[in-house]
Amino acid sequence: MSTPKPPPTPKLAWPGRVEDGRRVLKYVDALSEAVALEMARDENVFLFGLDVDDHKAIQGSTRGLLDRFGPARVFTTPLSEDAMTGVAIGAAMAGMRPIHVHIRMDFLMLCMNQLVNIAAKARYMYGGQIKVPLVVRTIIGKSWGQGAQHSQGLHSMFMHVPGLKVCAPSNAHDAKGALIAAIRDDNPVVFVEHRLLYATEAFVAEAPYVVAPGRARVCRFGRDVTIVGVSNMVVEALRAADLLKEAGVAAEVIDPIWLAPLDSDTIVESVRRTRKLVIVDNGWSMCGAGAEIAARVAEACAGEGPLQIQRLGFAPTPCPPSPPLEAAFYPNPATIAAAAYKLARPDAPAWMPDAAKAELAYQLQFKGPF
Amino acid sequence: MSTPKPPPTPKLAWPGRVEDGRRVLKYVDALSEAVALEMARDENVFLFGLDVDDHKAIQGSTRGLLDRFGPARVFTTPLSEDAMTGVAIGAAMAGMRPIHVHIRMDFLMLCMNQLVNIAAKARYMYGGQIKVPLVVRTIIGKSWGQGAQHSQGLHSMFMHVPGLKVCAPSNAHDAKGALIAAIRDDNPVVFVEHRLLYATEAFVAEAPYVVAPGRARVCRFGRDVTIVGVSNMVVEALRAADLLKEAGVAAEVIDPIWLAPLDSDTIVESVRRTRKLVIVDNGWSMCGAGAEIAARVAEACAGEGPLQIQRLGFAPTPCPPSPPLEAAFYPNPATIAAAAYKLARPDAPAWMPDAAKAELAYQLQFKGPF
Amino acid sequence: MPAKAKSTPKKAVKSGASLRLYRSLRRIRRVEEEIARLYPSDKIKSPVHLSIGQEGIAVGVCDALEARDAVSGTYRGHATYLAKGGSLAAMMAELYGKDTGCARGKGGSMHLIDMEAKVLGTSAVVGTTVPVAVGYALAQKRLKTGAVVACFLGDGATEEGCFAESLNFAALHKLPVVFVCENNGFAIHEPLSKRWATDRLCARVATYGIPAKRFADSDTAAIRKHVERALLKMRKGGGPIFIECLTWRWREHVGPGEDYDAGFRSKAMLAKWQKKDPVAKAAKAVSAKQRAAIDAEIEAEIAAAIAFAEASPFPSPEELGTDVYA
Amino acid sequence: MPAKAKSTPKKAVKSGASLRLYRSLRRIRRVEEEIARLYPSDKIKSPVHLSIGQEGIAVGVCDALEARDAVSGTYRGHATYLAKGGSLAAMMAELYGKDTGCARGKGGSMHLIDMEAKVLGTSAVVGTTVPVAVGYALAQKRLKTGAVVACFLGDGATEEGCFAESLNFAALHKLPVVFVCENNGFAIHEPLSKRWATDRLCARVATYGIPAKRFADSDTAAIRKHVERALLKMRKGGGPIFIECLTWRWREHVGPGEDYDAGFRSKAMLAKWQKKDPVAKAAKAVSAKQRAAIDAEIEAEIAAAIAFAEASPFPSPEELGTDVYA
Ligand SMILES: Cc1ncc(C[n+]2csc(CCOP(=O)(O)OP(=O)(O)O)c2C)c(N)n1
Ligand SMILES: Cc1ncc(C[n+]2csc(CCOP(=O)(O)OP(=O)(O)O)c2C)c(N)n1
Ligand SMILES: [Mg+2]
Ligand SMILES: [Mg+2]
Repeated sequence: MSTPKPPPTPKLAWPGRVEDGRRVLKYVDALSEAVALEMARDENVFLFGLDVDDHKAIQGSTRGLLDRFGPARVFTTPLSEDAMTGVAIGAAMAGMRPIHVHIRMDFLMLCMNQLVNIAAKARYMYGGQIKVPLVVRTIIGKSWGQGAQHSQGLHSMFMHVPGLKVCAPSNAHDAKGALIAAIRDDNPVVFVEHRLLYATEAFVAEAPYVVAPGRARVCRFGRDVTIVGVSNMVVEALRAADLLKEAGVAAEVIDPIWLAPLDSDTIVESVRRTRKLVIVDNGWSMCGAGAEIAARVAEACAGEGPLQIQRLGFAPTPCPPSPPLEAAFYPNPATIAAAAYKLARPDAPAWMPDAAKAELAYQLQFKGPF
Repeated sequence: MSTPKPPPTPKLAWPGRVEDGRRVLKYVDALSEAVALEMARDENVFLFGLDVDDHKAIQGSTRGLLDRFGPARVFTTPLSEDAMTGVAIGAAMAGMRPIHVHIRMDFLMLCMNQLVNIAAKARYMYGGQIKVPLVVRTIIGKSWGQGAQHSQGLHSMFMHVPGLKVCAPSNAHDAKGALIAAIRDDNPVVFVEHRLLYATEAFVAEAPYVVAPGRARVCRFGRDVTIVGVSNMVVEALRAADLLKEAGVAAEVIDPIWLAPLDSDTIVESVRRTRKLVIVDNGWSMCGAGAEIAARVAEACAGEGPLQIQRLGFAPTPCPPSPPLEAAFYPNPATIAAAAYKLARPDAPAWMPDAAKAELAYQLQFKGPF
Repeated sequence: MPAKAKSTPKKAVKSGASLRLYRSLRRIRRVEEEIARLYPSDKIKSPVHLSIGQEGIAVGVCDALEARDAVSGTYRGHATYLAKGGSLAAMMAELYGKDTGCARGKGGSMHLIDMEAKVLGTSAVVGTTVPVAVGYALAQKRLKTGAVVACFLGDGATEEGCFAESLNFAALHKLPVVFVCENNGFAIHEPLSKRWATDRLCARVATYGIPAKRFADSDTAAIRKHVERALLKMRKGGGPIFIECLTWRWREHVGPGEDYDAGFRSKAMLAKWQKKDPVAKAAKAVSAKQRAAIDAEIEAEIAAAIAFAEASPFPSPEELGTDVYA
Repeated sequence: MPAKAKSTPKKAVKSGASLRLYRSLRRIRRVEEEIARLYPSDKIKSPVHLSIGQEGIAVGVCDALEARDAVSGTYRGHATYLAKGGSLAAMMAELYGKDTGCARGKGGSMHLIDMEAKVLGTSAVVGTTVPVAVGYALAQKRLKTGAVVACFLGDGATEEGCFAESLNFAALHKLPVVFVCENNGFAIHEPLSKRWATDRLCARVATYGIPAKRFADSDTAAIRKHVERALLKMRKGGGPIFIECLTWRWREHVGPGEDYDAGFRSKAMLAKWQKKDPVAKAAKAVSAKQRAAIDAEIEAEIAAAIAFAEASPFPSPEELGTDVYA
């Protein structure tokens, strides 16, 4: 319930704030900036979905778009996720480039038939006659008692299906570049955001740029253990790496950015050196993104010698709203650091970082460098 | 278009045929027998879903049930998979035990919201006040040009979600026992059948029995390589084991039967001995059942020494109907055997079994022993 | 309201009905006002969707129900839950995330449930409870309990495909369901004009063979009377009915405050609807003395419920893993 | 059928229309009869859902369309595909699973497509093409192509929630869609009575503000005329229309044969509908000589298409991995 400000002047780029002579932008603003740039560039791009045009503007991530591009290109829909997904697919088949927004990833369960049975397969089963350049923007919710149906990270279901691409940027820089890449991609892309990342800041260039599919990033180098984070868990993993550093363990942190296609080569290359891998998913482990990464690493280099792998993710339960339960449900910098320490120092006594230092990492700004 | 026979006398058990003094029954009949026994035992069990009551009786798997139990307990529905899943859940919450049948697994994409957001979470998010004893019977289609939307094995999506159980029996004996277990289970169970298994036979006791969740079966013992099959791929894996035997390789073949909860201990125990694992899924590999099994094995015993893992599954494409493409889409006994041979004999020249011997395995009857 | 065919004798007494309606309306209003008051303290650990202004619908419908009947509400479900007799203390503890909550701290405000009072669990995914309620009604028919299910849904929920699917199935099988659409004209901040091709909802529902009636100002007593009468037929196998109740959400979509400054709907409309305030209307049917007594009782109950919630422990961390499976 | 407002001059000639309709109907009928004849040879590598008996609907609708307009059919889509001008040879090759098929052997009978002829891809999951067609129409409106989309669906598809969602959206946005329900009374073997609470489908659709009309015997010319007129308004932004065409599937649900011996529907009904056979009816409007010429052309085209399909190569195994992504 914030007091509404007068609508911002329609602009393509946000001012952000300047640090070291470079622009620092929030994740949430990087998202709308990416869409604004692409909508200005290509008349065929449009953005729709429940509530994209209201004053809250999908937690701010569609802010300014209605003013800039008008209600014909930025519009809400009835509560009809299934058909609206079909509508997006049909418009894409006709040559447009829809961006369909869902304020919570949980609602994608209503869209599975269209996404899995049509969008993913259309190009193939129609013999290459059409393409489906569709972006499905979707936000993982977290914290503060939202509960079981407003918290899910269901990206692995989409990774499972050939024909879909999946992206889960962990910072503002990637959010902008990957969203531009997704909009320009000729395939359906499930674009997974995380609510708690919205306020995080990074250096973000004003001009359009792409963070292309299939390229992971090594965010931090280290030789003792490899930590792969997914979505906001990259931020948690970086915090864990800080804690580990204090304990004398050098962690390498990798952000896949795009989950499908998945650049496992970068991960495998790292694990070949460290022989130790912790994967921290922002979702359930069973058949999750972490399972895929673990399997690929095991296939690629397990024959070469001992290798240690540990997956972390949501507890295998629905997400409970009660604070003490919710705290135990998610991996956090302390549990990540402790798991990584155990692999890196198998013979040392178990170590758990100082609780105060291990708080949720979202205040920690990740600005690059890229 | 077969000439309809007069409706069979309503019976609880099918005659089957007798071999070695024991009854041999088809998978398809084992399914209807399991349901008949449970419906007779418990008034609260009912069976519904599109076409369960017509003369084709879901490829025969609901044969006799309408006659035996009448249209109040065996009935078709409108084409409304989403709401019908909700109806099943609501009836289950009221103390009934619905069995909801889908002739193709692909249609479950229309049910995801109810299954993932309600059925899986209801007990937990309602603090244990209710339970959802629901069975969702669903059949994987295969072969003969059915194409992209009539062929999917999407079990891993359900394995991913805490609160659901998933079962995929590979033979008539397990089909009966696991279906009875599923009906008696107080949780939602996604029961995954395979069309090509329907005609396969096994020894099936006439009395009710359960094949309980969480217990894998070692179908064949061997010390050179472990092969885990999922659903009908167990049959293919057994055929591959025969081929491997001729090449001097002793394969251990494991059938998880239940995919969630997954008895990975039995698999890990086997791989601890063989150090070589081939997983053959009846679905896509990425974030699939095979990824989970590979990850668990890698977590459990990779640190102990070299280990080799190889996943096989659907090609990472939609399923094409054209025969030569479809043939390349699926793992088969030859590709399974070749992959296992490569792990078991890393230094030997690549080996591929005789094509004629490596035909699809469905004519091969798997009758036990259990 | 004729006395005929009601088993509970208290319902035969007209002044009894007035007292009951006032008590229920006032209690719900006051509970939600207290929730709004407490909210900034951050003791409540769950997003709250208040039904202040809309209470007359739940109270009117639920007063016509019997104990054996069930209700199915939405995430905006405090009114439904309380009107049907859900435990206030357990609800309050649930909002606090406490172990004594109706869902043991594993649900939150959007997942209220009280199976003893036959309040089915509510859901945060719009529309999902509609077919579940229909399935619950199917079971009532099969089990011959004679019970009916009142299924509450918002105007937004009618746009979900499962609503149409549920209507067809309920009508086809003549299931005992009272569909209650609480049409407050908005889904979050989006007006009907951006979501509905026409507003002929009742006409559409009627094409399924479901008697459908719109209540333009959602008068509590009128709704109660209509449902009470319809249940006579429904309990004899008459099949579902539908009512569309126009109403107004006084507060913001989620949270304790108002949202008129956001500009998407006018405060003049609030004023218009406040003139139809169901609590004020019900108060008029009750003497000042009776009101004072009821109000005092209510305040005491609410204070006790809050005290209970505050004093209750959080679930222990091991509870994380329980009740995933039955 | 007045000539006004049609851009294609051939449509102005009445006898031209008769010839066209006959040619199209007869051609579709004969193609499907040939498919049925070939089927037992196992050369066709895909389940086929024949529309024999129902062709009048697709032909009537498509004859009113222009080249720029699109059609969206179902897995029972041979008639729609051919009536709109989809390539026969490419369709036949697709049934054979050949590389020259309209989907290059990666679709099969249930996934016909011909974007050059503006035949959108068909789907094996009932109802899924309905919102896709609506989205395609949304794009036509945005892109100002002036084109409309004829969206075919079965009676069963109307039970899927996405049908209701699609109607609402199409009406809300006044999209150029002709919804065509081919109501053959059955979904596989299940009659309407087990699936529909009432048969007031047109009345229901009308509540969205969509003009809806039922054709009780699906006369080709009557459908054609109705659609042609409606398009004048639709092309000016008039929004969608709906027609429900009662019809009869002569053959079994899937496969080449009949299914009357299964006992779920009567052969007497077939006889009744055969009296309304659209092909026979259209033949009457054409002289014997014209018929003979057309028939000969059709037979030659079909024979050539089959020969083409048979002679075409299967896709090479490397094709398995192409076109997964664009
Ligand atoms: C399936 C689904 N889509 C979208 C949302 C987001 N959402 C939450 S409440 C709401 C509005 C629902 O409106 P209505 O049904 O009229 O109920 P009201 O809030 O007005 O009581 C929406 C769109 C959701 N929770 N579930
Ligand atoms: C979503 C979905 N549910 C069920 C099926 C199985 N199925 C295939 S065709 C069919 C009947 C559809 O009936 P209708 O829409 O009337 O079309 P018709 O076959 O009569 O032309 C059904 C139920 C399916 N393909 N898709
Ligand atoms: Mg509303
Ligand atoms: Mg039909």
